Amino acid sequence: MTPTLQVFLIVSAALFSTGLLGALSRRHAIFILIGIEMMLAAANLNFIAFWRFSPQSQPPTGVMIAIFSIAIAAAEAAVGLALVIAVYRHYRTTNVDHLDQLKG
Amino acid sequence: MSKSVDQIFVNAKQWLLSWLMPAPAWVVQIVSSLINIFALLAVFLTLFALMSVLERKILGRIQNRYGPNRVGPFGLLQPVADGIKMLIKEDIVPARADKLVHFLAPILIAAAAILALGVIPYGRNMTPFTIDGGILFFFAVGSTTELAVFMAGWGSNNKFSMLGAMRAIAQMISYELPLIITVLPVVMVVGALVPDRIVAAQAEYTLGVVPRWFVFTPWGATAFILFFVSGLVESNRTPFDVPEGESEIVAGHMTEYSGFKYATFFMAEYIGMFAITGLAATLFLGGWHSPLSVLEFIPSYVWFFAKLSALLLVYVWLRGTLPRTRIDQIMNFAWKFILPMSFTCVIAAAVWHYAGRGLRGWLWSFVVIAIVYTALSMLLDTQRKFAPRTYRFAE
Amino acid sequence: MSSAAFVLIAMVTLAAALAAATLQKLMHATLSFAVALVGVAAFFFLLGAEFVGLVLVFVYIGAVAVLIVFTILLTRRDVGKDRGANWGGALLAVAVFGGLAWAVFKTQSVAIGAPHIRALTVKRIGEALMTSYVWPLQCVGLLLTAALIGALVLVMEEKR
Amino acid sequence: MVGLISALILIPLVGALALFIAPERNARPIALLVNAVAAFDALALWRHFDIGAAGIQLVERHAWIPAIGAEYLVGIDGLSLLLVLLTSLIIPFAFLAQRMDRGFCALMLIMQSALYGTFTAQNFVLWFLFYEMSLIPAFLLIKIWGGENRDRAATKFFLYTFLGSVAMLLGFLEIYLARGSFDFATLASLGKNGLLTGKLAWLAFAGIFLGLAVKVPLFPFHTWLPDAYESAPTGVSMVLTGVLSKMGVYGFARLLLPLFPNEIRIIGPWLLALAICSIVFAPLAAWAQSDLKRMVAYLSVNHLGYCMLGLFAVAVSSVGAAIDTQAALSGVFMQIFNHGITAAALFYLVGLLEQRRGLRGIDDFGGLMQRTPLLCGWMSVAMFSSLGLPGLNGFIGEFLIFKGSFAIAASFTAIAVIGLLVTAIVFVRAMQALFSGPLAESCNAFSDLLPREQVAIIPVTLLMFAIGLAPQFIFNIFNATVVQMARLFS
Amino acid sequence: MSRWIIDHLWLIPAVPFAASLVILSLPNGRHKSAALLAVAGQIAALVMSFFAFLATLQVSGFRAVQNFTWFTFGDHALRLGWLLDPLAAVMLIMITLVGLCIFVFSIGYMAGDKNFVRFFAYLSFFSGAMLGLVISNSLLLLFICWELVGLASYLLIGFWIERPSAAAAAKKAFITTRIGDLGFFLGLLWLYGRSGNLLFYDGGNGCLESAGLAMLGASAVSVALLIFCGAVGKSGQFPLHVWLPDAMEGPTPVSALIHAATMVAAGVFLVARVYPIFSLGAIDGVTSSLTVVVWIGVITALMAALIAIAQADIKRILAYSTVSQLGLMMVSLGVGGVAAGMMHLLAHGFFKALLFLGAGSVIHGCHGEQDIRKMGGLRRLMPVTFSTYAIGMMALSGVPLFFSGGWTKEEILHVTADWPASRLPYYFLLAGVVLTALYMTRQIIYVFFGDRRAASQHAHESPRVMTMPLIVLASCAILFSVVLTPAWPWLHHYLTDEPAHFEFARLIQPTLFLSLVLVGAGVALGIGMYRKAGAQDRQRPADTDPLEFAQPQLFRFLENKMWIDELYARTVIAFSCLSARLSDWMDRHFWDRLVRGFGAVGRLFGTFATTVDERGINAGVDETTVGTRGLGRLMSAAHSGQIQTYLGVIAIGVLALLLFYAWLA
Repeated sequence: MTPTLQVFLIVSAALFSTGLLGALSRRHAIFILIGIEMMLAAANLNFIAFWRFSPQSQPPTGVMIAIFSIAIAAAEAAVGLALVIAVYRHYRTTNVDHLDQLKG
Repeated sequence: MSKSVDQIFVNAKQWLLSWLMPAPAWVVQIVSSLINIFALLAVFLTLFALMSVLERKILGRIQNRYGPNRVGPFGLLQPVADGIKMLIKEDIVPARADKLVHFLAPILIAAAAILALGVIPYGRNMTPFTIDGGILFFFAVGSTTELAVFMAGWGSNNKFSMLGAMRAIAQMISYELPLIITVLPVVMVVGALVPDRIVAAQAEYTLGVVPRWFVFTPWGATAFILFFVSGLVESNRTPFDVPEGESEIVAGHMTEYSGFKYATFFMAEYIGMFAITGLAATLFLGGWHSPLSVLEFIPSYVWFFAKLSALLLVYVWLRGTLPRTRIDQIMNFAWKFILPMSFTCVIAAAVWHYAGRGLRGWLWSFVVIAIVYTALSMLLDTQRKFAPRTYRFAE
Repeated sequence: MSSAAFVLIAMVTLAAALAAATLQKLMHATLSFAVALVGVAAFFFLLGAEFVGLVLVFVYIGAVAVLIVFTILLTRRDVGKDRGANWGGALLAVAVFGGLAWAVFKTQSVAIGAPHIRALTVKRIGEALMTSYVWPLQCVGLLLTAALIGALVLVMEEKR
Repeated sequence: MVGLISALILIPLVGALALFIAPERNARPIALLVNAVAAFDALALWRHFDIGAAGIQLVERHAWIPAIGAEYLVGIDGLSLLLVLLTSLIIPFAFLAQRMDRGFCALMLIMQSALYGTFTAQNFVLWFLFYEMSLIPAFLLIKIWGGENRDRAATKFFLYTFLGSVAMLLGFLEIYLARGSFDFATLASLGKNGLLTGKLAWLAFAGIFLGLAVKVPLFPFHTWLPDAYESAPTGVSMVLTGVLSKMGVYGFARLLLPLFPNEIRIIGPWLLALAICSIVFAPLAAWAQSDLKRMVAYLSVNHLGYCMLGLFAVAVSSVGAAIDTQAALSGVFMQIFNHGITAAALFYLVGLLEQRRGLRGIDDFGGLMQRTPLLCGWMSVAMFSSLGLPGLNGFIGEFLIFKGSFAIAASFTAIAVIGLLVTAIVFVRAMQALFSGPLAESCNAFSDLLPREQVAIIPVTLLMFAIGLAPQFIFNIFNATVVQMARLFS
Repeated sequence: MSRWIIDHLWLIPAVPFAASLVILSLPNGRHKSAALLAVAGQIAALVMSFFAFLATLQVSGFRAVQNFTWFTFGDHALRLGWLLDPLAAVMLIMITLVGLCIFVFSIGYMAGDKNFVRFFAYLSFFSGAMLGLVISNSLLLLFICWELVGLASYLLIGFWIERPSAAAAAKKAFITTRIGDLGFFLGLLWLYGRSGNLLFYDGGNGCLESAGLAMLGASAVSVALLIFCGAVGKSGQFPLHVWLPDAMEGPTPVSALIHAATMVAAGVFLVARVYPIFSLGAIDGVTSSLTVVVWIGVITALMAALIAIAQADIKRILAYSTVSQLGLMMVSLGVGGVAAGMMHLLAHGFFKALLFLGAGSVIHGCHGEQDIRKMGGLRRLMPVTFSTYAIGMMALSGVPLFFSGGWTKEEILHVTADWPASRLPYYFLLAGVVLTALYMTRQIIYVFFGDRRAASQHAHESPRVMTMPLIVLASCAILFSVVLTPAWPWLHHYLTDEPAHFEFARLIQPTLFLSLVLVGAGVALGIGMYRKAGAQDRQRPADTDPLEFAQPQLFRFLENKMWIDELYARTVIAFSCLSARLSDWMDRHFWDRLVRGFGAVGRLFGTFATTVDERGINAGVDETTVGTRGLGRLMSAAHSGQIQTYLGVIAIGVLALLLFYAWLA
C-alpha cells in the first residue's frame, strides 16, 4: 500500500495547524515567525504533493511554485527577522502584545 | 589487469551483495548502503588518524622540531594513544548548560561532515550515493554545520563559546556564498549537478597530453583558488581559525567540551576538510582522472587520494606558514574581494563557453578576469605602504 | 514510496512541529523547527522532488534557522521562557485542522494513488526555470535583492 | 528589442533618473553625457535613414490601448529626422548656456524626451501625450527658475498653450468619432477627399488650428511668447525657441495640411494674412522693445511667420507648379532648422551679456566691440544669420520660402518682404547700440568669451556657415519627404 | 594659363576671401603679416584677372560659363555659375587694380590704427565679394555677393566703432541699401518664377537668353524696375542716395574703394548685366523701364552736383560727385549707351579712387581735418598729392583730350543726345557738366590754393607708400584714355563685340568743342567765385562761403542736402517708428487684453461652477463624510494592534469559508 494524496494532505493540514497554533499562541515575535514559516512549509508540501499526484505535464508547475515560495520565504524571513531586531532595539522587547501602536 | 585492479572495490562489493541474492530488493539496497557507509567510515577514520599524526610531524618539520615520535614506529601510533586518552577522559558538562543542545551539537556536526562525504566520486564507479543534485546535497548538508556550531556555542552557556560560535557562523556564512558561487561555473559548463558527470566532463586530454581539467582554464583556475580559500575558511583552519583562537577565546565553541565529544568535534573538523578538498579535486582537478593519459593504468582511486593528499598537504603547509588573520579582515576579504571575483568567474565561464571553449574563449575569459581583478585591486588598495616594523620598547 | 517511510517521516515531522509550536525554550523550539523542516524535505524526497527537498534544507537549515538563532542571540535579553500553548489558540488550531481534514476526506478526487512519473531531473527544472519561468525567476531575484537591502537598512544603527 | 527611436526617447528619461543617483554637482556633466549618447543615437538614426525613400521609416509599432485606436507607433520621415537632429543639437547647447541644478537638468531632459517623442510619434494619442509632456517641464522651468514676472509668464504660457491643446484634442476626438482612427497616415490618406463634412469639418479644423497656432505662435495668438521667453532662464529660452516652437510648425505640416487640405484652401488667404501679420507686426514690435530677450523673442515670431507663410502658400496652391511647392516646403523645413540654431544662439549670447551685466536692456550696454571683440563677432554672425544675410544659413530657407510663395501668392509675399527689412533694422539697431559707440562705464569689466563659452558657440556658428555655403547635406534629409508632400498639393 | 583661369574662375574671388579669413584669425598686433597677406591676395587676384582678361581677347564676343549645382531641393536643382565675358573682365581688371592701389595706400593711411588687422580682413573680404559679384553667372549668386559687399560696406563704414556717427552711418547705409535690395530680391523671385532659371547664360536656357526672355514676357518691365530698385539703393540714386555721403564716416581708403570706385558702381554694373531684361520689347531703344532709369539718373546727377557745391567736407563733396557721376552712368545706360556707361564706370573708378586717395592723403597730412575751409595752400606742402589730385579733378570735370573722364563723358553726352524719347536729359547733363567743373574747382581752390589756414599749418606730404598709389592711379586716369578715344574706341568695341579700327578723324568732333566750352565755363566760374575763398573779401567774413554770402537761402538749402534727410526723418522713419510703437502697444494692450477677456469669461464660468459645487455638491458630500467618520470610529475599535488577534480572525474567517463551502456542498 502506498500513501494516497489524501494522506499527504492530512499531514500537511496537521503541519499547517501546528504552525497556526504556534503563531496564535506565542507572544514572542520569533515564535510567530517560526509558525508562519511552518505554515508556508505545509503549503509547499501541498504543492509538491499535488504535482506528484497530478497527471504529468510540462513544465512541473507545482515544483516551480514550491521553489519560488521557498525563495520568497527566505526573503520574508530575512526581512521579518530584521524587523524583529529593529523593533527590539527600539522597544527592548519582542513581545507582540506590547507592540500595538503604529506610532514609532 | 589494470581494469580489474581499478574496479577491485566495486567488484568486492558486488561479491558481498551476491550472498544476499534471495533477499528482497530493499534489503539489498540497505545492505549496499551500509557497506558503503562502513567503507567510508573505515577509510576516512583511518585517514583522519593518519592525517592528525602526519600534520603534527609536518608542522614539526616546518617549525624545525621533530613532532611526535615516541608512540610506535616514527610515532605513527600516536593517534591510537590520543584516541584512548580521549575515550577514557571524564565527560564534563557545565551545570548551567543547555544539556540537550550541548549533547546534540557534536553529533550533528560529525553527522553532517560524514554525510557530505557520501556524494564524492572516489574512483571509477565508486560514488557511494549517486543523487541527481549531488553538489546541492553536499552544500545542503554542509550548511547544517553552522547550526551545529551554534548549538555548541549556545548550549555551553559560556561567553567564549558564544563568541567563538558567532565568529564561526559569521565567517562560515560569508564564505559559503563564494564557495557555492565558485562551483556555479563548473556546474554551468558541465550542465549537471551530479559529481560523476562533472568528473566525466574532465576526462579528455587536449592534444592527448594536457588534461581538460577545469583548473586549466582561466575561470577554473580563479574559481579553484577562491574555492580553496573559502574551503579553508569553512573548515576553520589557519589562517582563518579565529573562531577557536586559543590565545583569545580559549577554544571557541569547543571550550566546554572534553573527552570524546571534543574528539568528535576534532574529527568532524578533519572530515569536513576532507570533504571540501575532495570536492575541490572533483570539481577542478579532474576527480579520479590521471593527469597524463599514459598514467591511466594506475587505479583511479589512487589518483583521487593522491590529489586529496596534495591538497591536504597545502592545508598543513599553510597552517605552518601563515599567522592568524583578524575577523574584520576575513569579512572584508570575503565581501569585497572574494565575492565579486567569484561572480566574475561565472561571467568568465559564460564568456569562455560562448567564445567556443577553445583558445579564443581561454583568452577572452582571461581578459575578463584580468580586468575585474585589476579594477578590484585598484579599488581596494588602501594605499597603505608597508615598512619594516619599528619597535619602541623591545630593542 | 513506502508507507513505512511515510509513517516514520510523518511522525517525526509532526512531533518536531508540535515541539516547535509548544516548547517553551526558544532555542529548542528553533531546533525542533529545523527538524520539522528536515522532515518536510524528506517528504519531498519521498514525493520525488529531490531538488526541492535539497533546496528546502539548504535554505531553511542553512539560512533561515541560522538567522533565527542569530536573532535569538541578538535579542537575548528578552529571551526568557514563553508560555506554551494558550487554549484559545489551540482550540482554533484544532478547529482549523478539523475543518481542513474534513474537507480533505470529503473530497473524493484527492483519494488517488501516485501515477508513474518521469523522474524530475535538475536539468528539467533548470530548463523550466530558464524558459517558462524566467520572468518569475528574475522577479524573485529582484525581490531577494530588495529584501537583502531592506534587511540591512532595517538593522542599521538608529541615529539618535 | 528597443529600436533606435524608442531608445532616443528613453535615453533622456533614463538620464533624468540617473541624475538623482549621482551627486548634485555632477548633474550638468551627466546631462551632457546623456545628450552625447542621445546625439549618438540620433546620428545612428540619420545613418540608418534611407534618404532616397519617401514615407515613414524605421517604424516601431506596438499595441497600446487598442480600445481607442491608440498604439505605440513611432517612425521618422525626413521632417521628423530633421527635427530630431535639431533637438539633439539645441539641447546640449542649452545645457552649456548656464549653471543649472539637478532639478533643472532633469526637467530639461524630460522635455527633451518629450520632444523626441513629439517628432517621431505617428499616432495622435501618442503624439498628444508627448506634446503635452513637453509643456509641463517648460512650465516648471519658467515658474521655478525664471526671472522677474516668472509666475505670471509661466501661468500665461501654460494656460495659453494648454487651452490650445484642449481645442486640438477636441478636434481630434471629433475626427476619431467620425473616422475611428488616430493614425496619422490613415487620416492623411482620408484627408484628400475630406475627412469630415459640413460644419463638423470646420469645427475640427478650428480646434486643431487653434491648438497649433498658439503653439507656433501665429499672430494674434503670440502674446504669451515674449513674456515666456523673457522670463525663462537662458537655457530654457533657447529650447523654447529652438525646438519647442517647432512643434507647432511640425504639427501644421504633419497634421493640419494633410488632414484638411480643402478647408485650408478655402480660408487660405485669411491664414496667409495672419502669417503676414506675424511677419510684419512682430519685427515692428521687436523694434519697440528695449529688452534684448523680448526683442529676440518677437523676431522668433517673425521667423516662424515665414514658415507659416510657406506652409499656407503651399496649402492654397491648387495648381501650383511642383517647383514652387517644393521650394516653399524645402524652405519651411530649412527655416525650421535654421531658426532653431540661430535663435538659440542669439538667446545664448544675450544670456552671456545678461550674465556679465545683470541687465539685458538694449541701452544698458555700449561700445562692447572695444572690450569684447569675440563676443561681438560671434553675436554679429548670429544676428546676420537671423536677418537672412546670404552666405549664412538664414538666407537659404527664406529664399526658398519666398521663391515658392511668391509664385503662388505674389502680393502676400511682396508684403512679407517688409518683414525682412524691419528685421534688418532691428538687428542693425541692436548692433549699433550694443557694439559701437564709446565703451559704456558699466561694461568696463566685461570679460570676452571664455573658452567654455567658445566651445559652446563656435560649433553652432560654424554650422551656420556650413549650411549657408553648402546646404545640400541638410536638404538631403528631407528632399524625398518634400517631394512626397508636394505631391499631396498638386 | 588663360585656359586654366577660365576653368578656375572662382579662384579670383576665393583668394581674397581666403586671405580675409587668414587675416581675421591673426592676433591683433600682426600688422605686417596682415598687410602682406591682403596685398598678396590682391596681387594674385590681379594676376588671375589679367589672364582672364587676356583670355577674353582671343575671340571676339568671348563668353565662358561655368555652371554648377548649389543644392537640390525636392527634385529641383538650384544652379549657380561663373561667367567670364568682356564686361566681367574689364570690371575684374578695374577692381583688382584700383583695389591693389588702395590696399597699398591703406598700409600708410591706417598705420597706427589699433584695428589695423581687422581693417585688412574686411578689405580683403570686400574685394572677394566684389570680384564674385562681377563674375557671377546667376542673378542669385550676384545677389549673394551683392549682399556680401553690402555687409563689407557696413562693417567698413562703421570701422571706427567708437564713433557714434560712424555706427549711425553704417546703420543708415545698411538699411537704406537693404530697402533697394528687397526690391531686387522681389525682382529676382519674380524672374525666377517666370523663367525658372536664374542663370544668365545656360546654353540657351538662361534668363538673359532668348528662351528665358520669351518666358518673361510682359512682366519684364516690372522685373526690371524691381531689379533697378537694388541698383538705386546700391548706387546711391535718388531717392535712396542719402546713405552714400554719410558713408564717408568710414576710413578714406574705404570710401575710395567701396563708395567711389567699385561697390557703388555695382548698381550700374547690375543694370548693364541684365540689360536684356531692361531692353526687352524695346521700341526704338526705349522701354518704360529704361525711361525710369534715365530720369532717375538725371535727377540724381543734377541734384547731387548741386548739393556738392555747398558742402564743406572734402570727402562729402567727392561723395556727392560720385552720386552725380553714377547718375550720369545710369542715364547713359537708360538711353542705350551701355558701353558708354561702362566705360565711364571704369574711368570713374580710376579717377575717383585717385581723388579719394588724394583726399585721404590731404586728410592724413592735415592730421585728420576734413573741412576744406580750414585747409588751403597745400599746393606747396604736398606737391605730389596736389598734382595727382589735379589730374583727378580734371578727369572728373571732363576736361577733354588727355583725361579718360573727358572721353567717356563725351561718349555719354553723345548717346544721350541721340535718345529718341526726349532731348531734356541731354540738356540737364550739360548743366551737370558745368556744375561738376564748378564744385571741383571750388574744392581744389579751397584746399590747395590760397593761404594756409588752421589745419594746414603743420601739414606734410604723405609717405611714399601713400603717394605711389596716387601716381599709379593718376597715370591710369590719363593712360586709360588711350582705349577710349573716338579715334580708336577699342574698349567700346570690346564691350559691344565689334571689331575696332583706328580712325584719327573721329577724334575731333563738334561736341568736343561744346564740352570744352562748358567745362571751361565751369572752371572759370569756379575761379571767379572762389578765387578769394577762405580769405576776407569785401564784407564777407573769411569763414563764409562766397555762395553763402551771395545766396544764403539757396546755400542753406543745398548745404542741408535739400532737406531730404529731414524729409525722410519726418515721414518714412517717423511712420516706421510709430508703427513699431503701435505694434508693441497693440500687442501689450489689445491682443493680450482680448485674450484676457476670454479668460475673464472663463473665470465667470468658474465662479458659477464653484457656487454649484459648494452649495450643491459639497454639502451632500459633507454629510456623507460625517456618516462615514462615525462608522470609521466604530470600526476602529477592532483594530487593537494585536497581530495575533488579527491572525485569529483570519483563521476564523478560513473556518467560516470552509463552513460556507460545506453548506454549499
